Amino acid sequence: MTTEKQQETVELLLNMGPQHPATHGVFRMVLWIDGERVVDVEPHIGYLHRGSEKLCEGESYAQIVTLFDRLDYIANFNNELVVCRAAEKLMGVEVPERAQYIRVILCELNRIASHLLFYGTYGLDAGAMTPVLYAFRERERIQNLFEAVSGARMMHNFFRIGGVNEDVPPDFGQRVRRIMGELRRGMEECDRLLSFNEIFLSRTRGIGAIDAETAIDYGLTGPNLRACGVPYDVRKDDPYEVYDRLEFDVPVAEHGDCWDRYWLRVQEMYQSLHIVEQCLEQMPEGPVMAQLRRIARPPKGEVFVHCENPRGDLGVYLVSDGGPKPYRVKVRPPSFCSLMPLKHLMRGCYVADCVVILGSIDIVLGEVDR
Amino acid sequence: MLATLKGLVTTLAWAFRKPVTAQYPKQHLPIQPRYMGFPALLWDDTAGEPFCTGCMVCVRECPTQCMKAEMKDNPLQQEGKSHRRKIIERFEINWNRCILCGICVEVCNFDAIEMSHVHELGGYARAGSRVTLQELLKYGREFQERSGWKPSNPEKNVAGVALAKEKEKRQPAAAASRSEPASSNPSPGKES
Amino acid sequence: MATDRGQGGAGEVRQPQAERAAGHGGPQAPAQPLDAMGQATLALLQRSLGPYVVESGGSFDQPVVQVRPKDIVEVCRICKEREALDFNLLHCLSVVDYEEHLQVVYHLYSLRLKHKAVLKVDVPSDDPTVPTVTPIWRGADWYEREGHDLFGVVFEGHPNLAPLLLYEGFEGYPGRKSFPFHDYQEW
Amino acid sequence: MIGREVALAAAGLVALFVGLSVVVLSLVWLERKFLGRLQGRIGPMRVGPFGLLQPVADAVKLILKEDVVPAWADKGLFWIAPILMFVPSFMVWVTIPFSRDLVIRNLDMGLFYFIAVSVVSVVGLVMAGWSSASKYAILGGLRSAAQLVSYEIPVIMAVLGVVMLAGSMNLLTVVDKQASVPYILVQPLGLAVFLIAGVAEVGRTPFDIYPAESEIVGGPFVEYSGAHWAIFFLAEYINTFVVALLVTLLFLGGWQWPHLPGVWAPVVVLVKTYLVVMVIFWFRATFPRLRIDQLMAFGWQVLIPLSFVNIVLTGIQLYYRWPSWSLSLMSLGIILAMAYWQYRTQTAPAQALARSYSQRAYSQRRGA
Repeated sequence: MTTEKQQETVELLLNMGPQHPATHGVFRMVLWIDGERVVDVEPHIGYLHRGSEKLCEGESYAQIVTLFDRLDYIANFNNELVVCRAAEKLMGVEVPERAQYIRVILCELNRIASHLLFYGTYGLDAGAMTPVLYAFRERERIQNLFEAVSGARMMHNFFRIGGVNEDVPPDFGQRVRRIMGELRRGMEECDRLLSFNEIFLSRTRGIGAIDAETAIDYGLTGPNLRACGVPYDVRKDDPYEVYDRLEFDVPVAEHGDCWDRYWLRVQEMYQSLHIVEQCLEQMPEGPVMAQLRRIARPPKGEVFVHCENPRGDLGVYLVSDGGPKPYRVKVRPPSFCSLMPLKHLMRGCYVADCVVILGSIDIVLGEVDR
Repeated sequence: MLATLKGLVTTLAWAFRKPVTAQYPKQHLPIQPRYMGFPALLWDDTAGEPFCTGCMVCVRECPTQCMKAEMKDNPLQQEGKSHRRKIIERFEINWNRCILCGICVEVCNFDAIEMSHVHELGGYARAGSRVTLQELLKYGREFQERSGWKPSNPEKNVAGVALAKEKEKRQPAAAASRSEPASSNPSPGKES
Repeated sequence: MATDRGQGGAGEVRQPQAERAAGHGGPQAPAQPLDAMGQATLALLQRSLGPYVVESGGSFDQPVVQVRPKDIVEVCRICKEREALDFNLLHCLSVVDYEEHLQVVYHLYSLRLKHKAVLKVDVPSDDPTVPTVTPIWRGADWYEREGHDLFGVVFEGHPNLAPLLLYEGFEGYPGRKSFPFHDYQEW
Repeated sequence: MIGREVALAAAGLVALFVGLSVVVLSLVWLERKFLGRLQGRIGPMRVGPFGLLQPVADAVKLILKEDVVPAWADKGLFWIAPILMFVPSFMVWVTIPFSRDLVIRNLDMGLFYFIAVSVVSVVGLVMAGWSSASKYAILGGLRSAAQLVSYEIPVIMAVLGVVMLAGSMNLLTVVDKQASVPYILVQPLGLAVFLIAGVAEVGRTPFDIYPAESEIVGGPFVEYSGAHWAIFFLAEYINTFVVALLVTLLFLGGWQWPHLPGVWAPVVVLVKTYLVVMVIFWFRATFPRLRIDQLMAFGWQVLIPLSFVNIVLTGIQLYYRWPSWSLSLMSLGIILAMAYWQYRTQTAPAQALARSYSQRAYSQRRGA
């Protein structure tokens, strides 16, 4: 009876990445789409795999810090901190208090820089082109400060096992206070431009929602988990450095959608400013480096240390055999975990939402692929 | 609607403010004093030779293996103008591989290497970034002149001071009477 | 220069590693004893896991429990579901190559009770097979794929053990100590 | 007689082409410069004084660039598509006046002609998307078809409101009727609908759904390069300019400016038009992009009903011969009501949510 050609609709296979302006690096996802709807998605990573973990096995403890700089290349100080803390814990080193305060200040400033970058790129993902320029303008102030402190704008290699490389410049406090005022103004401007913009709200509210249980199941941490209503923050729950002496809020949202994740990060920036303020007040004088042998040789043993990165809970599993080089280093990258529920987040959304969702979980491919 | 208007005002306000852009090749933003550019070798004026003795510690500690060094016996030391027994003969840094971590500076015992402020490497040849001893010393000199660099351990590393001290140890009276330490005086050195 | 490094540097290091590794195996002598919370958790773990525990110990804040590969799924299920343990976050899943055997290490964390635990499983290097824990924590998915990719550990029952970080058809397991790195040269 | 007319028309066309090229170059420069300033940058600076020659340099570069055709492309359609997009945007100009005398051909059905011709460009976009043999391009082409067709309706309806007021489809008459009061004061709702729909018609932010760089990387244009891409580019800027020009003519009183001799008419039109263009650029600097379904929903559920309301209100005002300010009041009322409704349904809940989040974090700290 049916003589006419049978017609059928097939899903279109859309290859997004690794060269795509909105995949934040060399991330690739294969989308099966039905019209504009995403039926399924398969993420592919590994395009930036440099074997950092393996490289660590052939490098001395001092050299490893440079490798960790390059994991999450947006939040270098936070990464340096975690590997230094791992070695210090294994060696039982007591870090001088001043060094701890310096570390916290730099890490929190780095968190602001990282979240500003998120803010900018997220605006870009949503199609607004100005936020990224405003955010970079503000970020520039922080980078300049980093340059004055560590000599490098991004790959600092400033933290050492047992402290920091050298004391901050004499005008450090003054400079930080000055840029903090500027940053606050800049952040408020960013807030005004994007946060409650109607189009932005309609693009992000209710999109890519994930509930707390699933999020924990997938191992999400950091702002992505807090957006679901779980107030898990390593700085509070497993305090390190001097965080237990500082007073700050952990912003927690509820719905776990894109806008919540965005909003949390914006709020975290203000909290970080608050932390930096307190640190500047409390910072004592004194040495910035513990008395150590020149070549670090942690005793045999193993340790797992985790810190709150801008992207979540960054952990390092360090196995030492007592030699000058670690036996095994395993990194627990928060972005890696954030990517796992991608299928869950993206199924059934629009193609345009894919970009917004991927932007909202704020991945750094250097850390995902290591 | 309200937020939309706020956003419009925010962007429009910038039309009346001064742009933040710096016109790069015409206008260079100031470099911070601690800025870590590419590593360069420093020059010891008191002896007229580089500080570097070619001890290879930087070569070994470099995370990216971007350096190569060879040492030789120091002729100036035999002449008594320097306290360095060995001196660098060939040194090469591949700046393309350098990651500007500063570990070489940290491990150097002779104040011989320093992160200079050189950072603009544009060129047409890939091998152009393989920098030889002569160039490294040139960049180092520029850095020394511009930044007023001071050696961290002059007694040990600056030839003039070290020789004077050596002499002081050997013949305290003579050293005290002579004001000019190193260059004018052919010291007996190590031959005794 | 790359060649220099490959033959000199890495070669030098590789020799002593075999001896160095010999000291490893199972939970090691702790560098520092367990802290109070860790001891409490360890006691809890020993009580709950009872028959499954092969060896236990720990250092710093990490109580370590060694179990047999075939028991790991059951142990993980208990860890997650028992109210007193409630390890709802799989913090990290790593594979460590101790040359004579591979070790799969599970770092667990409880968001509610804020305690940690480490589970360890030893598998032979020539036939590394561990049951998957993806049904318990979906977050184990990519960790296990990575472990398979870099170390060749087969996680039985894993829905998709396709290469994650390496490309399709990559030969060998680059995470292992025996992988010949000095054969590779960059430019 | 006929010969003279043809010659005149031909001269007009040549002048128009040259003029349009200048306009496009100026628009490119203006956009980059103005966007730069809004974003705290300085925009092009290097080529010529204030970077004035930058668009020229760009144009030269584009023309000299290799024109790549994808191997799988449908070559015929691939070449025709840019032309199909360019020609209508060029044809529109036949009836657009810069002053009472400066017009190629003053048609009585000018507005009708404009609407009829401008719809054609969607064919070019769909063709470009289809023939590129790229999935991104196809998505872009389909998006553009949906978007342009649905936003055509509010444009027509908003224009109809003006036509009712003026009682003519002749653009000259429409402008003449605004001698005392420009229609922006009479029909703010009509202007809002026309501007929004017009921006959507030309695919500019926040309605740049079909080029959407961060999603489908340029949509229908993704496979084009060199001169053919330049033609798309040209057409797009001309379309933007046309929309701004129509806003000027229909709502801002065209060349009408109190106490200014008629010689200044083209200047007045151009100044007004460039101001409108800058507003469009300003939107681009501020807004994120809508999603395709939101775009369609906004078009069909908000803009089209609003444009009908506009027509009905105009009709009532005309029928009962109420004073024209009554129409302005009604229009403004509708706009304010829409804004309030939007605030209540979207902004207020989000703000409340944000407040509750902050409070929760704060109380958590207190509690702990």
